[in-house]
Amino acid sequence: MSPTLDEAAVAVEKSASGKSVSRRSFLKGMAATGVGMSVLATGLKSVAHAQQLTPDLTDAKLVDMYAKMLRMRWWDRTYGDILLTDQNFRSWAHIWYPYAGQEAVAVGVTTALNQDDWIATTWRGAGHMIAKGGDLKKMTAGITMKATGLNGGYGASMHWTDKSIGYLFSTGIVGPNVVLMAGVAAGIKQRGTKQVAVAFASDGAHASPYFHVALNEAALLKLPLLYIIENNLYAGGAYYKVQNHLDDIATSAKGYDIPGVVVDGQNVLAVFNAAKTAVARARAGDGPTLIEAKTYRYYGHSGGAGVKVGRMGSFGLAYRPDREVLAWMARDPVEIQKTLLLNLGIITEAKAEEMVQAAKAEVAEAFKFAADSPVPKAADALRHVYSSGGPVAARQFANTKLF
Amino acid sequence: MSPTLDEAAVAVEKSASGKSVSRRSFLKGMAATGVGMSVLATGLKSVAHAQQLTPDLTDAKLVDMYAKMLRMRWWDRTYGDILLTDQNFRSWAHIWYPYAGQEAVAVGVTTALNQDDWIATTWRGAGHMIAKGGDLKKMTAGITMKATGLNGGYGASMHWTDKSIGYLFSTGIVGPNVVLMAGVAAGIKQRGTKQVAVAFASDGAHASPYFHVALNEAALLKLPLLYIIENNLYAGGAYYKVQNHLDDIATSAKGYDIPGVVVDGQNVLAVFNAAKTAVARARAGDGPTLIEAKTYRYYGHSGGAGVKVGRMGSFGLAYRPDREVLAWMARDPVEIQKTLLLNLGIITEAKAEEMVQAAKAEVAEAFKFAADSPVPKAADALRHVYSSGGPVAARQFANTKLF
Amino acid sequence: MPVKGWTYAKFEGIVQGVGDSKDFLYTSEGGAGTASWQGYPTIDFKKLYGPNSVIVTGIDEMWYTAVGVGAALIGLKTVVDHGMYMANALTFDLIHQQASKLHFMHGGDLTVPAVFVQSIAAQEKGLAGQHAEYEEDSWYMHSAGLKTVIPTTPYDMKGLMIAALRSGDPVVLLEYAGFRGLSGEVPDEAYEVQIGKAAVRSRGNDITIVSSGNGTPQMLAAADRLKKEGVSVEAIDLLTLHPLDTETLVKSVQKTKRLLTVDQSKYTLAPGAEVVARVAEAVPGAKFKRIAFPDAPVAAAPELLEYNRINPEHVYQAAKWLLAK
Amino acid sequence: MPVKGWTYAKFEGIVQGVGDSKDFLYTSEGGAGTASWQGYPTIDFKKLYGPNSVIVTGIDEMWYTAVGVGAALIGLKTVVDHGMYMANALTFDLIHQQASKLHFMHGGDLTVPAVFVQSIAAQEKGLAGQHAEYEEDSWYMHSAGLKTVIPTTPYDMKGLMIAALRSGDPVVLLEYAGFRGLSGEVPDEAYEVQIGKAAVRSRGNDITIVSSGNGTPQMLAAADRLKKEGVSVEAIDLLTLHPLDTETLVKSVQKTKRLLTVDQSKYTLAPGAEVVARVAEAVPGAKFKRIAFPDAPVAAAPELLEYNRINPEHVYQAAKWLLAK
Ligand SMILES: Cc1ncc(C[n+]2csc(CCOP(=O)(O)OP(=O)(O)O)c2C)c(N)n1
Ligand SMILES: Cc1ncc(C[n+]2csc(CCOP(=O)(O)OP(=O)(O)O)c2C)c(N)n1
Ligand SMILES: [Mg+2]
Ligand SMILES: [Mg+2]
Repeated sequence: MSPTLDEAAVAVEKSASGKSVSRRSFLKGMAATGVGMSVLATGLKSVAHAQQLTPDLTDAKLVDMYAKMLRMRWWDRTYGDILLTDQNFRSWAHIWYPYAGQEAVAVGVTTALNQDDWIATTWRGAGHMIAKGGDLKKMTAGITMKATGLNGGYGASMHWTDKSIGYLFSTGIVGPNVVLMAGVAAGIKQRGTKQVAVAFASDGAHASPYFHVALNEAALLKLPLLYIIENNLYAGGAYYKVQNHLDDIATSAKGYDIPGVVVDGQNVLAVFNAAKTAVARARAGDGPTLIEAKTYRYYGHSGGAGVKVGRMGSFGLAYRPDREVLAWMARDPVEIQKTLLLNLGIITEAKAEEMVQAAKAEVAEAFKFAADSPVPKAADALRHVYSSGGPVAARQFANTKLF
Repeated sequence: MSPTLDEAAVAVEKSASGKSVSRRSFLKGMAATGVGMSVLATGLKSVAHAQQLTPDLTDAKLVDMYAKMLRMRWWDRTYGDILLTDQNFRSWAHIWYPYAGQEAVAVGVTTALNQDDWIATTWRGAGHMIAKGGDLKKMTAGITMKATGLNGGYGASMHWTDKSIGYLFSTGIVGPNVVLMAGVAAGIKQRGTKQVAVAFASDGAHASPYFHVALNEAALLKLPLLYIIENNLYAGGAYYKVQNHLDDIATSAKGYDIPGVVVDGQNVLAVFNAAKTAVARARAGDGPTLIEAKTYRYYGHSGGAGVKVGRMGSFGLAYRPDREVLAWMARDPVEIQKTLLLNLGIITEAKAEEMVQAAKAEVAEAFKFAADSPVPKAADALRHVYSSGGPVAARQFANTKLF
Repeated sequence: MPVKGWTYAKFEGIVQGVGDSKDFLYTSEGGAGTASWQGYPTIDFKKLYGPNSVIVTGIDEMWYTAVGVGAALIGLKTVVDHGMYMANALTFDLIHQQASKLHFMHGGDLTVPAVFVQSIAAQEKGLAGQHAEYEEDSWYMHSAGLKTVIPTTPYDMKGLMIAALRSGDPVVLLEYAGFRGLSGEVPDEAYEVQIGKAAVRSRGNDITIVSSGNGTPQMLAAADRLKKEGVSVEAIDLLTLHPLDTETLVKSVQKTKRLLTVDQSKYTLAPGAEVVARVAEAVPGAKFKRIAFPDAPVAAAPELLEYNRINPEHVYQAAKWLLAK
Repeated sequence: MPVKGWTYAKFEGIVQGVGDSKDFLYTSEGGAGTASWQGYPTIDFKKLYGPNSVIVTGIDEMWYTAVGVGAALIGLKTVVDHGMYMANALTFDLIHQQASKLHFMHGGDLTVPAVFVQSIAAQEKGLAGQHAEYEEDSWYMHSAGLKTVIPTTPYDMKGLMIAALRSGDPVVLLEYAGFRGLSGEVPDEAYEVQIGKAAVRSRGNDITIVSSGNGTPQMLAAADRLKKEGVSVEAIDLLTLHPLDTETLVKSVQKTKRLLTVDQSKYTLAPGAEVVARVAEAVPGAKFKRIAFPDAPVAAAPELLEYNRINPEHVYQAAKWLLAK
């Protein structure tokens, strides 16, 4: 039996004769041994880990990635608990698209990006907002349709923009975000900045006509585009194979002669490395990459059914077995990252627990901010039709002027 | 130097000791020798021919294929001559989309079909009409917008239907015919007939969103669909690589995990064989095939510019060199088929000439029929909006009743 | 008369409209081709028409629509029931640029016996613009070659579906998603609700109010209130948007001399514009008022949404205003 | 004033509307981003804005439109000039369901400074329905969040283009393909033709005639004939379909008491319906007449095509008819 990551770490530290080693030299040592180490409880092989950890991920960065994953996780769990317990909660299950279970994808990809790289996502876009550094308060006020929130009540949970962090938009429509981001990539190319454009979507988007248009043209024009398919196995209640002739959606990249990469979506470092390669390719002007991250959503499509206060995930859904949910939870992306940090000695259990509490507190504060915020003014429904901001004419009343 | 097809034929006939051999035994003998025979003037290898000629192509069939190609060829040439010479000709260059140069594709594919298999094509659909056995008179009256013609003047040259021969429709829009034919294939599947649905298009259709929708869904549902891309190198005045990242459009089939076949579009037998395989696959319920036939159109996109009376093809077009046209004409599909028939001893030069004259005469008669036919009645512009046929209300006149 | 739910009525209409043939294809993004109603047998298209009669393959509205058109071209009756209003615009090219024009352009040699059930969003809170917009009525009202109908009761849903399937023409059947929970009286036997005929929901002499789709319940609620106040209201539910029933509209306003149109659709070129324009030409001296959703997208927050959306109070006030003129 | 061609006026409008910035992207299916006119320098976007400012990649209207929307989202001014009217419906989803709603749904955090030059077919003989239809005016007139303009002279083309590019909003500029050969007076300097303002092409007191796009030349020819006969005609060219200039229309009919609308678009819900409806509400007792292309697709044969298409004779006869009422 090959040594576990823990044992290997001890061995390397020992070989450094009592002197405290940095993570880097530890890893080099570990990689040098070339041992096929045993699978961690998390399902990761430590050799793979060692190869995946790259010099540009500092300890602080690895901790930050974990902190973001915790924020995502607890934002979802808190929303669920409030939804079930607070009669006056100004939001609904039908506009809550939980991301729990997929955190490694958003964090892995965005870690490979600069702040000014543009991303776009879908209804399931809260995770990406946090990953890109978004404001929990504005998000929460957004999903509760408060005047202080993202979009000020006009668009609730599916239409978020924070340009200051490169979160260009989320959308509620399956398909078009990738072609709009290919358009963004064309704009980037025209400007000559070395930004990249990243579209996040899921397995349901493959059948969309925009899938073809975006990848075909991005390949032809060598646009700086990443298309991240978070294959969470379901589109609504439909298993992905109902709409996919392909086992791996990434195979479709062959039809465009571009790289199509399948990656473990529970492992944030695997995702990061795939994204890093794709980003480098994009910045070099070599064109788009399709990345399919195999992952899972713990909750339902939107979060209502099968949720219990204090318990993560949705159970008892007709279209998927509970044991499937549990199997994926056994490879939980947040736990995997935590274990890594512990095993590498970057944080302690106590610190980890402290981070969980901090995330919870931050989330709680955001929900409080949202609850305390004012609702929009009714008559503002006539505003923001045009960029001048002024209202258009009312037409619902008898006594309004015709011009 | 290996023997020519002629020499081989003589050799085989001799070995049959003076007894007149059928073409079939001749071919078997030739195949048995396994000689890599010399390239014919036409560019065909005779061994390849021998393999391609299958038992279901009788001599009569091979002659019939040639006859169809002649009809297509002379229909185009005649239209061009009349267009340039007859001031009163009731048609225009902008609705004439010549097929000359591509004849082998339509004939090769349709020869692999039954009469009740459905085809659909594009603006360049006169060739397919003849290949499927359409009526030259109705076609010609159609393109001249006569009441006796296909669509009776309502749709001129781009909207033909003859259900009796399985020509379901031609269209003027780039892209959608394949997805409609995938829908036809779904209808066939529901009916349980063993028909196939065939869409003809060209290189310009690859970028269409419908390309993806059709192939993705047809692959998933294993629909009896053939998509024939007649890659004639140009979409309008744009070389196909302007819009295609791929050298071979057939490569895109890989993205759907279906067969993508590149075939010599000047060789009717090569096309036939590719289609035959695809048809067998479709009828067996194994799904769609994408066939890319490399071919060329001798005329311009629509036939006006660069045409001279009595001369085939358009020359002096800005976007393509004349020598390219001539190079393709040196591998003319009609000539290739004629040479085959001569070399196989199926017809003589005299018979070939007789067939040319017959085709010309038939075409001339069709143009005469069209010229002699009446134009549609103006007020019928209000009819055929609905299948009941009756007129909708006039709205262009002041004094019509409101109801 | 037996009471049935909206969707069961739709399915009954499909089965009776298709008739004895198995030449039928149903595509849907939402369902599985089945509908149930208490006391009635479950309608299961796969059982009735075979396993290949139902296509439900994923999120691909173009595809469902293409099947509806393509299979209809070879003579199958088809129903496209994708239900995904947020993708209606994506299907517009196939319905409008293909289905509506083929019969004419081919001089009658092609027919498209397809029914496109195009959902209109229920204008639900929390969703906003792309998921909550009420607007498709105008798109399809302007298309020639299509017939466009918009039922407001299970009875009309079934009767219009049967008429649509028997017509042999491409029909857009606009289904306001908010009606899916309705139930109402629906005869068991086959019947047609005539395409091209508006329904006079209440007869009266003082004012004509015209609406359609989800404007209709607002109109009817306001009409009840007005009637209680002694106003004699003629309330007309268009039911067919194209071809429009000019005769019923004109005859009504010839009598009442006052026309109020009510649209949930956005004001500019909402169906009410056509109604007023036709009547104005035919009935000199009549008085007109239109109310509609303003020319703005639909917002998510309840306050914003409800401010713009037409409700019975809006209709009532507009009627009073017009009656006072 | 200098005379210039339609397309050169369009290109001048683009250059002056974009201003000094290189934050510009032009997509086109037809051209190469260049325009020439005698006595003027060739306008070549690639030279002005760099090699990546022009995207012309093939037959992919969705793509051109997507670039126009996407690049605008990060602040580039974009012009989508695909020119392929037969594919307008294919771009409807991106223009209508995305571009028109994003600013609102995102509470103002996104803007879409994009101009979509949507061609309207020239109703040419030999082509029929899919290639010859005149209908897009109504689609975009019903969209909120868009501004929809329809120039009829090179002067208006340039001035509306500049106004559109400066507005910061998504603008659909409907370009009747039959106008591409026009030339006319076009100042060299930058100027705006105000969006939301109709042009009164001739002032008069007896009758108001309103048209737009390729209805306008038919209207103007008939107006000339009527004027020669002593009729005092007020002829209004809408120029902007959304937001519609109600004031100009109403004030005119308050004066003339007679309104004739002229549409090349198909009758039901053609722009004239909205014009009549707004005026009917505001001007009691006025008389109305609408003529339009009937509710039928466009046919290929000249006899059929010309029977239905609005020409000056139709307008003249309808005006006489209305004047006699
Ligand atoms: C074009 C379109 N069709 C249908 C819908 C309705 N819809 C919203 S989300 C969804 C499922 C999407 O599944 P997937 O793409 O796998 O994303 P996931 O929810 O798994 O993140 C559907 C069908 C839509 N929003 N847009
Ligand atoms: C959707 C659409 N866009 C543009 C056009 C205009 N158009 C007609 S034919 C053509 C070129 C088509 O080239 P290709 O597909 O290669 O066919 P070919 O003419 O070579 O047979 C174009 C651009 C159209 N008819 N439909
Ligand atoms: Mg999914
Ligand atoms: Mg081509």
